[in-house]
Amino acid sequence: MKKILNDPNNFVNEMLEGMYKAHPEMVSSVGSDLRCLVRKDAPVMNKVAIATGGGSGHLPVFLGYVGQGMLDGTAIGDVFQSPSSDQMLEVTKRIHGGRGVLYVYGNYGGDVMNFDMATEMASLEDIEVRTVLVKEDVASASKDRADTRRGVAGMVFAFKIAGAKADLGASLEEVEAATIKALANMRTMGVALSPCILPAVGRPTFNVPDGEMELGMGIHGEPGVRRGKLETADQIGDTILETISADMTILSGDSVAVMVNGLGATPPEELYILYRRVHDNLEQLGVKVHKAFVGEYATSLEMAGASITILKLDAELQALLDHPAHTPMFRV
Amino acid sequence: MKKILNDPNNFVNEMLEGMYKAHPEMVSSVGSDLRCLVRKDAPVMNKVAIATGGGSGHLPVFLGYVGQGMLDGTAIGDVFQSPSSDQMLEVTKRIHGGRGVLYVYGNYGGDVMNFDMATEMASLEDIEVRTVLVKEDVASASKDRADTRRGVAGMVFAFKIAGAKADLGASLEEVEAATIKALANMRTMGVALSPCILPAVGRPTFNVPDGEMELGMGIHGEPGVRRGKLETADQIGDTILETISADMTILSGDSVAVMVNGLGATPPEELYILYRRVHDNLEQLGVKVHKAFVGEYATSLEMAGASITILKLDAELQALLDHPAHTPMFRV
Amino acid sequence: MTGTDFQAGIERVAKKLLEITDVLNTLDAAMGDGDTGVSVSKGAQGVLEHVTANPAGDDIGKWLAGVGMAYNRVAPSTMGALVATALMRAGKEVLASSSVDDIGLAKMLQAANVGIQERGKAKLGDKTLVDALHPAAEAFSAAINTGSSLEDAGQSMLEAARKGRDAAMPLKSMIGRANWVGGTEGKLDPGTVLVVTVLEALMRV
Amino acid sequence: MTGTDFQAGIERVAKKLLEITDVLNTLDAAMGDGDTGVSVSKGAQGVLEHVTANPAGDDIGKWLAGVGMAYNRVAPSTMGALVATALMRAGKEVLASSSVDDIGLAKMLQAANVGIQERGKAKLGDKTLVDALHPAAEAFSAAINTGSSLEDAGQSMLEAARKGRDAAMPLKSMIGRANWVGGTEGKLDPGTVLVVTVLEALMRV
Ligand SMILES: Nc1ncnc2c1ncn2[C@@H]1O[C@H](COP(=O)(O)OP(=O)(O)O)[C@@H](O)[C@H]1O
Ligand SMILES: Nc1ncnc2c1ncn2[C@@H]1O[C@H](COP(=O)(O)OP(=O)(O)O)[C@@H](O)[C@H]1O
Ligand SMILES: [Mg+2]
Ligand SMILES: [Mg+2]
Ligand SMILES: [Mg+2]
Ligand SMILES: [Mg+2]
Repeated sequence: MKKILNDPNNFVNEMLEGMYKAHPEMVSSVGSDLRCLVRKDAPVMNKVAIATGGGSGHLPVFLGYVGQGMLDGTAIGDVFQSPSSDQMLEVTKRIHGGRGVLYVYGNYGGDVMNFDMATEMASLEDIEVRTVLVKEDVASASKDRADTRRGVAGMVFAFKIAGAKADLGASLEEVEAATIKALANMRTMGVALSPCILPAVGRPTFNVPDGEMELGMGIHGEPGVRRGKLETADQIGDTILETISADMTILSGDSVAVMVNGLGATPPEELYILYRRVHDNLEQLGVKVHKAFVGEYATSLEMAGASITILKLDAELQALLDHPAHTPMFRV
Repeated sequence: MKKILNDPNNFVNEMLEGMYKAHPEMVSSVGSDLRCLVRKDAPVMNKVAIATGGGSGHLPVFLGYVGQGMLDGTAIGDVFQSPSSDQMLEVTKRIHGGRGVLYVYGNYGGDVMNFDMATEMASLEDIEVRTVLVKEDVASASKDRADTRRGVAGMVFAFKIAGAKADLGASLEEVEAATIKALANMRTMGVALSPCILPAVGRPTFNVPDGEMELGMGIHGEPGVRRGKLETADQIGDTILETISADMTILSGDSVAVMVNGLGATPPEELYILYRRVHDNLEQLGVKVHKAFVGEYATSLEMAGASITILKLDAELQALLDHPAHTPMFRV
Repeated sequence: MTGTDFQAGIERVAKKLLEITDVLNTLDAAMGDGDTGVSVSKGAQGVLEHVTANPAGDDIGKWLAGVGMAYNRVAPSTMGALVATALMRAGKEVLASSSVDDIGLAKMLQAANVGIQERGKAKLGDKTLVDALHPAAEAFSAAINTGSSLEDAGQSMLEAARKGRDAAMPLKSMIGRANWVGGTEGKLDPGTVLVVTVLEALMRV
Repeated sequence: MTGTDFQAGIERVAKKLLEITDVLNTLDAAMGDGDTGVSVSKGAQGVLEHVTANPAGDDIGKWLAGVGMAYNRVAPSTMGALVATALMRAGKEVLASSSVDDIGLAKMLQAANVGIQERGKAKLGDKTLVDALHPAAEAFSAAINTGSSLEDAGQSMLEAARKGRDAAMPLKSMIGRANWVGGTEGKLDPGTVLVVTVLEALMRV
């Protein structure tokens, strides 16, 4: 194991302690529960609050995006494990600024069940909660089962859109609608080249042999659409873009945002090589890239690989994407 | 090899193409030589220009820091190889805004020789060039041979300080003096847990066995001070901070900036665990952390490991560190 | 049944679960991520601590809901949400009651069953703990409603749970993490084993 | 010697270097990063293309400086900077000249030697190409200055270079990448081998 750790059982809590110490001006915990992390200035009154949550191991997701113009708070669990509904409720109560709370998170069983429980409990406290599930991973299910798809890096775009809309003073319905629109116009697909190692486990929970890749593999090792020989960057970019545009119409004249996201161990150099091809392909289709995001936005510990997300923009989404944001690990 | 690549020989050029396509509003090349990358708005007239350069494979170093408030331009070579003096000269000519150019780069043989040649050629073109070498890696040589030390992640702080001072309209002498002051107050030390693979070579050029670490190893695999069993995050943090404070006095009441830098494959979670310890130790010494930088700032492809940089701040350095910067991969 | 009886039952279940954590881990490793036992042991331990600090009293319903939330707090994720939901829904049936009769017990088991299905959205045949729990709850209600003794109704319940567990074995996992993993056919689902164990502990088998 | 002679000499050197790239790589692999041959072959090829497109003319000095810059452009890094410096400094000695006599040649070799030492800051005994080049330049100058023929002076030069190369073999590398690698004692430094090869090619050995 190639990890800089103390007791693996303290991985999440010590990481959190580091975060609070590094960004004291931006984030704080709800009471003494480090796993409930909110904006320092929460609750922001008269603003719809945006909350998310899920397992640890995906930094900057989720904690890195808590701040002005993005998330108001998040509850996080052990590595790749849901937090409890209690924790979600605590975050919800703390960030509620009187205009309701929007839950935006990835479509994973444990997370959904716990957020649903938190929603029920919040309603007992007279806090209106709505939920938008992120499920933009085209590789995780066919189009007719699109409702069962997973949420991956597109989550970050969803946080950005929801956070900006809320920051502009929109109502809960309006924030929800903008986020739903963003998700309807967004698709992601990834490729994994190596597994990651859970600190408490100490060895990979799945495997990708050297020289092979798994196209469409999920960020916890969920199987993808094809295991095979490692292809070139251009082939990978072509396949992913083809799969995405078979699932969502992208037309000449469209304006898009592109995210080429590293899963952890893949260097930025390779992400730029991948972006190059995606950019060229889009240009050939007559599609304009309004903004490119190349880097690590949603990771799986030290997994090697990358994902590509395309978000089609209309005037509203473009303005929301460009709206300022200031968080520990993201800045517009 | 776990890499997303096309022809390994095109690694650098395709990465560059990706960068220009992703950040067209921020950077452009000098003529058709992609390896000479400058601010889109170069030359900025009546401002001292800051230039750097060196081998590829260290993103965000160097390209990611070209932009407002940091670097005016950079010449880069093949992976871990110096660019040519010609290229450095081209960058120098293009960014010169009439008030001289400061070269700020790491103390590596090939880079020094080529920058020195470029300096001689620039003087023939009546461009005044001064040089500040970054050599803050305490592990690379003993204090009595401090002049032979390597430059590593502290480079980023040096770019920031030089760039801010120049942005504020200072003269070449003043920018040089501020940068020299920053370097006198800065030390770095790192630990490597796994090697990296040069794309054109296809296998590691050095090795760190599983479960071992090399304390003080350089970012190209230069040997460090001790190879041994992988220690805990707290032990690593303690050792590095002790080594740094044995080399540079850090006193109660001092204010510092801290950078915990990932070398490539080490996840942000682990960097925060390391930061936690460094923060606590500094606090115990009565030292205030003015600002913490936790993330990937200077990498070695997919090497696992991290480095810690301490920069002691006076009022001037603190203001320069906080001065706005806006580049493709860094934002203040 | 009084609060004391309920607390004793919960403690029996928790202790029994602690004994089978290795079995659950092994079963889950073959078709999921190998952590069912880890998570269940965290939950069971948390429950034991919770009930020691908060013994059952006059309001069985509220107390049970508290036990569920305690489980979810220490062991969230899928199983934690399902257990908490089951206990809260069962508790809701007997809010403010200090004792529960056999009909009440049947209603509680059905409420837990329905709650888990609403929460987890798993259908019969998806190869989850529902495949054991649903027939068990049905059998127990049917027996109680037709006048069987608690003992007899419990036996039918256990039989139904075991049959459900075994009937799910040849199936393919359709939901949860096991859904990602190939080759689940022919393997025992840890959730069904857990249900049988819980019911056995309640029945002191 | 005229520009044509210089061009012929440069071409002989470049072709000879292309023949020993594998040897250089192997030597560098044992004590550096294994790329001396890669870099030298890039440089030699670039030089051959450059001199074909830009044949030597009336200004030998300027022409040589151009060849040096061409080498540095295609193969920068350590060796590229050293080669470029050597050729530019040698050229500076004969700027605007269309022919060079023996004393001029000695001055050129000395200028290259001094330039490389100024550029690279390696001292004698640091186990670099300086250990071969320095004694060679000294021997050549001494011979020419005491009236030896070009042929005889060249022979002393070659002998001194070979002796320098061999004398450096038992030493420990003190500078450059080889300085990072342990166990360099007893191994041939690729840079010294390169110097001997260059001088041999100039002498048509
Ligand atoms: N949606 C669901 N509804 C009911 N039971 C489920 C559901 N998803 C999973 N399960 C049950 O949970 C068990 C796995 O539990 P556990 O290992 O704790 O969860 P995880 O999948 O989060 O690792 C499975 O054997 C299955 O019986
Ligand atoms: N500072 C220096 N001065 C003179 N020669 C040097 C210096 N550094 C390295 N060398 C020579 O360069 C050779 C290695 O060249 P090469 O492999 O191209 O360089 P790199 O170290 O950049 O890989 C060494 O064998 C040595 O003779
Ligand atoms: Mg990483
Ligand atoms: Mg990385
Ligand atoms: Mg499991
Ligand atoms: Mg070499």
